[in-house]
Amino acid sequence: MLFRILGKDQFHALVEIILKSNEVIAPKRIGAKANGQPIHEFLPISAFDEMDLHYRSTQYSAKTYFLPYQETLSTFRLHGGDWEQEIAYRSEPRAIIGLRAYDVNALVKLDKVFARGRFPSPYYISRRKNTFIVGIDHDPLEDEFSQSMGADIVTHGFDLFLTDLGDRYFVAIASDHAFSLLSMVETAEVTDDDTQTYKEVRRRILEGFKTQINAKNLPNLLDLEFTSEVWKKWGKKCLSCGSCAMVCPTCYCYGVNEEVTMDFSEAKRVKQLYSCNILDFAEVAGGHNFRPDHETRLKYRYYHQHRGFMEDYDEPKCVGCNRCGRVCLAGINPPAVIKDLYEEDL
Amino acid sequence: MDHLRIEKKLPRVAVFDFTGCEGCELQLANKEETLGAFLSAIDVVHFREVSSAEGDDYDVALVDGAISRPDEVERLKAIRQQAKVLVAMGSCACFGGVNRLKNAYDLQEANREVYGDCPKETMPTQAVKHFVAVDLEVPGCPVNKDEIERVVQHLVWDLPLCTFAYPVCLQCKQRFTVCRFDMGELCLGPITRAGCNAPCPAGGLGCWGCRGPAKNPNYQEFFALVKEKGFTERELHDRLGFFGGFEDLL
Amino acid sequence: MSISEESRNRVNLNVDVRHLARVEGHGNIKVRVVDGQVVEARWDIVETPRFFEVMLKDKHYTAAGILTARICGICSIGHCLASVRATEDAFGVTIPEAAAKLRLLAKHGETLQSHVLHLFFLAAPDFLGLPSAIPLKDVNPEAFALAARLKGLANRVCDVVAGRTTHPVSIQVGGMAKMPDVQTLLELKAGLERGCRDLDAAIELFRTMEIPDFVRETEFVSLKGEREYAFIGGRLLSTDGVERPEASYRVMTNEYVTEENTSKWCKLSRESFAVGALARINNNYHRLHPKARAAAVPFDLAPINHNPFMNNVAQLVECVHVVYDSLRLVDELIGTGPAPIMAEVTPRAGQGVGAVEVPRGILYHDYEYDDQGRVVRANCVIPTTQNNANIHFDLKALAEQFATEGMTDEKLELLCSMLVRAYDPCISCSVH
Amino acid sequence: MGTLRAYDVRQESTMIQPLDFNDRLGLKSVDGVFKAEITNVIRLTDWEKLFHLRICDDTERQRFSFLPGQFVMIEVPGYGEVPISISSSTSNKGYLEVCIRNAGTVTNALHQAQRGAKVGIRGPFGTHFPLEQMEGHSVLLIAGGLGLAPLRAPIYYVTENRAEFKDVHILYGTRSPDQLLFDYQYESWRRIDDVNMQIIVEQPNGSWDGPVGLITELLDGVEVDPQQTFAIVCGPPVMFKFVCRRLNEMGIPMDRMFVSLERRMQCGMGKCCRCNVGATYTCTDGPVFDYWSVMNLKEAI
Ligand SMILES: Cc1cc2nc3c(=O)[nH]c(=O)nc-3n(C[C@H](O)[C@H](O)[C@H](O)COP(=O)(O)OP(=O)(O)OC[C@H]3O[C@@H](n4cnc5c(N)ncnc54)[C@H](O)[C@@H]3O)c2cc1C
Ligand code: SF4
Ligand code: SF4
Ligand code: SF4
Repeated sequence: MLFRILGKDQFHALVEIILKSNEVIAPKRIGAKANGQPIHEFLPISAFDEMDLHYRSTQYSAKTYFLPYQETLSTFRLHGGDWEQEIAYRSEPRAIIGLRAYDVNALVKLDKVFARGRFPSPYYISRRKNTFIVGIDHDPLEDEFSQSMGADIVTHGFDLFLTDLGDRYFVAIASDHAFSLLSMVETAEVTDDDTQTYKEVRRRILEGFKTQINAKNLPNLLDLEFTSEVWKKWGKKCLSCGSCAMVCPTCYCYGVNEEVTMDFSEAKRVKQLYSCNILDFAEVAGGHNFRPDHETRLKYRYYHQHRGFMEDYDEPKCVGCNRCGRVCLAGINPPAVIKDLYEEDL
Repeated sequence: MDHLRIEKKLPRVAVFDFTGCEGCELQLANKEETLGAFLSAIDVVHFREVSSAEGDDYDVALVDGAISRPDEVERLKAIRQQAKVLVAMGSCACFGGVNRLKNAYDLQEANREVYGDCPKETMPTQAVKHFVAVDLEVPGCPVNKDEIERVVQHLVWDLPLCTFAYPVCLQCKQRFTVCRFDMGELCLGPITRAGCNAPCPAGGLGCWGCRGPAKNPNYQEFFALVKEKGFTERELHDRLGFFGGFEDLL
Repeated sequence: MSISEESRNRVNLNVDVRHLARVEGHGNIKVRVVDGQVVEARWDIVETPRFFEVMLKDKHYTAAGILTARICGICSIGHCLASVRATEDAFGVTIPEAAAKLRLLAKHGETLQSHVLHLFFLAAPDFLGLPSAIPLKDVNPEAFALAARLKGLANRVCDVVAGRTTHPVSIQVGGMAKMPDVQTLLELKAGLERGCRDLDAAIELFRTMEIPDFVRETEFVSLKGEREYAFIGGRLLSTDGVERPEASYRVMTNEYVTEENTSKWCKLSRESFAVGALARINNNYHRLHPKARAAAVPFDLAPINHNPFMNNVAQLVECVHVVYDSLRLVDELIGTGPAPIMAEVTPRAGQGVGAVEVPRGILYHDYEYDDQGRVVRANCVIPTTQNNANIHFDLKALAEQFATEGMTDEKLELLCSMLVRAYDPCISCSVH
Repeated sequence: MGTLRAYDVRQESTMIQPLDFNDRLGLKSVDGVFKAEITNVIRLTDWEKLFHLRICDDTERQRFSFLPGQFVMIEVPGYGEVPISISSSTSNKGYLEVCIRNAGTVTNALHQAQRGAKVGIRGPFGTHFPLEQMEGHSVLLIAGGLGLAPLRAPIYYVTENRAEFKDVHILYGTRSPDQLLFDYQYESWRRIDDVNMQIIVEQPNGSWDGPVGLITELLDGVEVDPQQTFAIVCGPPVMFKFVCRRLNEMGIPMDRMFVSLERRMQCGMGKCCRCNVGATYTCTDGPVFDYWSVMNLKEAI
């Protein structure tokens, strides 16, 4: 990895360059909650100033730019007694600026599912390869537990990664694309002084994590506690609304529906992101439901996050952003659920 | 469905309105992009609001509005006799809708208040299913035209009809809406059946539950969290009672 | 006895329409001509009564607009606007300027969608000799597409501004809950520009329609346009010279109950008066957008016009007005940038009135609140209620004029139906 | 120009092959379907029909191959896509057979479809029954109800390679005689292929004179050397649970019994997670599992 120092004015210039002919997605303030907290989301920006890199968190993750909630997988043109299938992938370039380490890591995890393996998804790959990613370091949030999930440090999956050193950024360059882009603005070599400051900032960040969960033995624990009362306790609260999976940067399960135009000229296969907490997630024809109750479905979400994915990829699927914990009206959040599992006797 | 060699049918559809605002019928004339195709896919034999043609040989009856006068009961029963499939369209037909709110008041007094010495015939407002068997319920105030299209396709060609096994929250999230609870407002989204595509929260109004209960809703937790967030019994009660879908809870 | 009188004496006609089609709600027409004499000519509303004024009692102010929108599916935005305006009046709330613009824009959207629906789908079939507009898609696909496009545009305006076309969600006490973003407004603008061109085509299309030659002098009531063509709030005006503030709406309406009707009747200076597009134009012709006034010329529509069938033309002219005025509003909203759209609302005991020009005429909501912000008493006066008596007396005059030799039951039925439809009555609304 | 170059996936068009699931390289249009014509529809019972499908395109047809136990996603444009086991012989390259129960929307549409109708197929997907591994052994092929449909592919394999197997038993049970599938084939399996074919029903009707009871009862009459026997069990979960338990008692090791699991599936590619049980995707890690794995799968049955 190459490192450079980028002045803040030069960063501004860089963003303007990208903006000139690409769609740019960045954290944008869209209002405030009733309690005064600002609300930020990853949204298209048209000017540098619309971006607010000092955002706390976004309710929605940036996964939507890779796995949209609704996506047409293919179109069938129906005519006479026959049909033709059409498949299209998105290919317009796009840049996302301001992703946090855990969000970049979330993409790395999605890559494993959608860009590798036996059936790589061309829909995902076309988006991923056409997206330029600028990550940025941040001071951990109160309730974030990304460190426990090993997602607070990012080594790949981005093009540029910034660390704020006050008046300048320390930049990690991870692609040739990013390298040539950076050559459009002025950058400086990293000096000893810069390295020193960088290390201090990084230390401050690393030591700043307030929420930790014990993830070490989690896969094993989940197996042991399969019938634990903990699932009853939290399952009873779950509204089966699916909000957690919608905001999660790594939840990717989906359903497919077919839609036909009223004149029968066209049928579409539409993919819709779904959630394993939803009632009919595991229902099959004839009405048998493998997971009829809240409790079992909630358990399986945790099971997939912290054990299932582990078996497949040697790492948990969760990156510890706690978006799901924040969005859940019932207050179900991983740190609390996992803590309960450790302390089983309720 | 030519490609399946399945013969295409042109169903005879009739639309009937009872006590209500006719907003649901208006939706039938909406969704302009597909209006022509929609009308070509069916044979409208009776639809008083838009057509003076009157036929009584229909297969599918779309009924909107609630029932609130004895003559309506008679009319409804006749329709049921004729129709192979009777669809209750909209919250009024499905649950009685807002018109049901009058049932909380003394009808004689209400009559006196509005009509003075010339009282009009009326009776407690009820849902369609209260009087005749309903084959399919499409709730919503008003109904969603997309869903009506799906219903017609389902009835005619057996195309899949999504039954929405999730509450409004999911569709709300899929539109990137900020949760109304975060804005300090009450919202019935978590217990209300999805399918409307959550226009209310997106437009800045917590859900009022016009589509009635979601499948297997978690009332207990929902009521607990509403209370915890500082909303009063009365506020919750006002909402649950508004469109009639949650009547069983009250 | 002259020959013509003699032949007239042989005219016997019978019109009995139960549940008139292509109007919103249930109404009956009955006309009987015996030996040339009109012995009966009635317009009766038999819609089931719903008692909204009673239902409103005890409701929280936040629910009033949501509830009253359900009085009518076609003018739900108008009802919601009148409702929040009455509440704001009662609480002494002044809404931010941007919110007022958004509200007017939503109102325009509704006016356009309702008028287009009426003109193309409810009224036009009579002029084309079709039972409904459904065959129009095959007979005249361009006209059908044109209507669908204009209606789509109108719905888009409502969706974007009010959150939904039927039963708005963003119109709330204190202002508006949401401001469309610039991108959306720009798209809307493009749509409106296209709409202007579509309206030119619509005018061409309706030029061919033959308006029955019928005149009955009457009084017309509407909001008074002070600076602009008035839609939301302001003073009340009649062509007979009555002028009152919004709060004195009762003086302008004088509602009374009749034996046969579930809808009430109204009167002012005469036995009946009319509200609606024609009334508005008769009162505020000079405040119309210049393009709208130009559109009125080929139809010879100028104040004061006493032919009720001309209400169709008045609606078309208003379509032109609202589309051009929407363009202005959209431009201004784009120019304003982020601005407050919601005022602070503190409920207090009091009474308030909101008057709004909905597609079919002037609408009043009047609420009395307790200090908790719950409704104590409510009264709503609906345009069709105000038109009922006028329709009734028009029918009589119409029958008298057309009960001549050669007239058949069918022809008279069509004329009577067309007359009633010209008012675009909103029956379920009137029996709220 | 300092802007991002558009990364055009079309540059990789050479990699986006027309669908080819047997070539596991590069970017694939994984949602592309083979268009197939329904060449014949055979009514088996009131609920099940057998469909003969022929892939329309010659090269696609030649490239299509599968292993016994694998399934395809059948796309009915307008209606949806469903996972269906292939019920024909792996050696028949010309067409494939699927036996479909009218269970819901998509399957109902298929039941309405006439000869000449065009559907799409994606696949084949999933694991298969390891028949090569079974060669040289006796095999027990056990099916309950619709389970005979997926079992037909292994039956064809065994009968077509009859010499490679020792004793072959087909045990089949249904609720009632009118639910028996492929009754026209029993005789040929028995007489031509030297298979011990036994049938049992739970609720006999007037004309039934065969054995009555649960499928496990048929096992009482079967003599096998448990160390030299493999078993394939297809049917509803309750059925294979009891059968496998019984086989285990007979001494057949759990990793020599194979079952096929059913879950809701929307992609067939281990993406939609609908069939996910913890870490296991029924579509890619299954549908064929040995019984040991099933026992270890939480919630498998
Ligand atoms: C590996 C596998 C092999 C199968 N082989 C056969 C076969 O050979 N013959 C046969 O008749 N059936 C088979 N099934 C079951 C068949 O897939 C379902 O009956 C079918 O999906 C029902 O779809 P539907 O649209 O008709 O029903 P609906 O109830 O309308 O189903 C709606 C959707 O739910 C999903 N779904 C419902 N039930 C199932 C199910 N049991 N399995 C997977 N998804 C389901 C589908 O995605 C379907 O589109 C198999 C299932 C699996 C998983
Ligand atoms: S855990 Fe919370 S957010 Fe997730 S489905 Fe349950 S209630 Fe909804
Ligand atoms: S904390 Fe929740 S939202 Fe964040 S990655 Fe983990 S499971 Fe997903
Ligand atoms: S959000 Fe709620 S109130 Fe609004 S349409 Fe949907 S179900 Fe009805």
